[in-house]
Amino acid sequence: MIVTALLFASYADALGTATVELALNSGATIADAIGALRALPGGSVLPSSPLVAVNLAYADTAQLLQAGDELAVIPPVAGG
Amino acid sequence: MIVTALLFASYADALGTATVELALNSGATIADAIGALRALPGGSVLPSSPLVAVNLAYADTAQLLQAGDELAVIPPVAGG
Amino acid sequence: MRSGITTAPIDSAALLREVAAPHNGATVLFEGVVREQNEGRSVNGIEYAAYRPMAERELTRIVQECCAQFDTADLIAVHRIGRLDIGEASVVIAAAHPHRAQAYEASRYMIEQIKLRLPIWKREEYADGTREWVGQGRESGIGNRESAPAARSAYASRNEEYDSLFPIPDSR
Amino acid sequence: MRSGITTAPIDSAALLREVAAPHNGATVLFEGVVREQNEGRSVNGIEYAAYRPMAERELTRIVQECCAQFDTADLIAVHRIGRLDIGEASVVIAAAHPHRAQAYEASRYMIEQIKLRLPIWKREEYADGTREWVGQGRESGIGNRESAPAARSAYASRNEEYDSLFPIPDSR
Repeated sequence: MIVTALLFASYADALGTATVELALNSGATIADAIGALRALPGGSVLPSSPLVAVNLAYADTAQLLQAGDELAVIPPVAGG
Repeated sequence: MIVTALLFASYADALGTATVELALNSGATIADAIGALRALPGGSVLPSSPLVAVNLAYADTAQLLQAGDELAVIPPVAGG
Repeated sequence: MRSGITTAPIDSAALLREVAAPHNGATVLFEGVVREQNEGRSVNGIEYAAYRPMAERELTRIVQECCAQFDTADLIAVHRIGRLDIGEASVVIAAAHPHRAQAYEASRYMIEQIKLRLPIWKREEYADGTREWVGQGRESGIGNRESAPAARSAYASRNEEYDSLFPIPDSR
Repeated sequence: MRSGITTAPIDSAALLREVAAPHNGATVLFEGVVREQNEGRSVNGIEYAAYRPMAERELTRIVQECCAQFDTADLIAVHRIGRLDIGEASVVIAAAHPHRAQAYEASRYMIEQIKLRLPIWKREEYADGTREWVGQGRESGIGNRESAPAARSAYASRNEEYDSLFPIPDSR
């Protein structure tokens, strides 16, 4: 299945892109997707258990992903 | 000696004036001045120990008055 | 750092601009506004009266204390007096600081001290045409007899302490 | 009740007018402003970036929570993104309430939740020409590895609770 991963701020800078289309096995979790992202060039800056959101809501890395999900990997926020 | 007493809000309404020139004996305290004000027509609305200021600063009723002092009798404040 | 008692409407946006400075990261503006009811009674407007020279002196003192306590001089407090309609601001306070916690605390300090210490009174005008001084029994002085001495002691000791910190020229 | 993410300058005076209502006795306005230095370094400006659809959703949620918690609908929170100069407001929050304590608390609630939850990042531009994402190690992820799981758990449990209170249509 295909899941779209979004990267922001220093994470996007490190991987050189803000969007990655990940091809994952059915039954993959968020943690599996993070593992795939960390294996990419520059991906080692990602924490092994980063703050993540799926389809605009904060989520736990144990959560199962569905085809078409939008997975956001969220650096420490600094709004305000 | 002459002391000028200032009245405000409900106190001024009750005594029908905002200013009273009080003739007091030398050595009179604020409490003596309050007693004189309470003896005036309408003066019974004044508490026996009201909040007072002398020459723009809050004061204790035991304080001695000087000729020319400005004594303000201050109803419960309601600013803001 | 500025304070004042005024009869004119207060321009909140101008106060915001006035406390702005490149070293500040947070501004908190407070507006106290005349509202349409108080303690269940429908209000048409409020008349604010002041012992003006003392109110000016106390308000100056409050802003000076706030400056010393929260380490910022970017503070303004203005209290309006006279007849105000519903929706008009009776008091506007602006506080700016490098950090937000102190901006909020400075703002709150000033309004609480204003409510406690400023010799200002308000007469509410009700929908039925009557008017009444707020917080003052019209005929007896019973409420005052009990609360004034305690308030007076608090004021007196506060004055002593603050007079030494912020001497203000005596009016005599 | 309104919230938004915008690239345009925020008009604080307009927000003050927008939350005004005859039942309100107090308005608190908060402005977060870009300041000239941070942690001892001289700053020329800040670029704010957002995961915009999620930031909009979270900000809507924050204002809804605030409405329920402090019993007022007269609330606005606007966060600006893009490149901001020193002195420009990145976030402006207006909260009005019949009483001042709740107006202050509602204002404070919104800014603290914004700082904690909004997926927004800032890149400071320094006087020496360098730029850096704030709060994010440039090369390692060490700080994140430790703090993110705890933050994530907090967010996850908060989401569950709030989703039941304030259901937001799913984007799927």
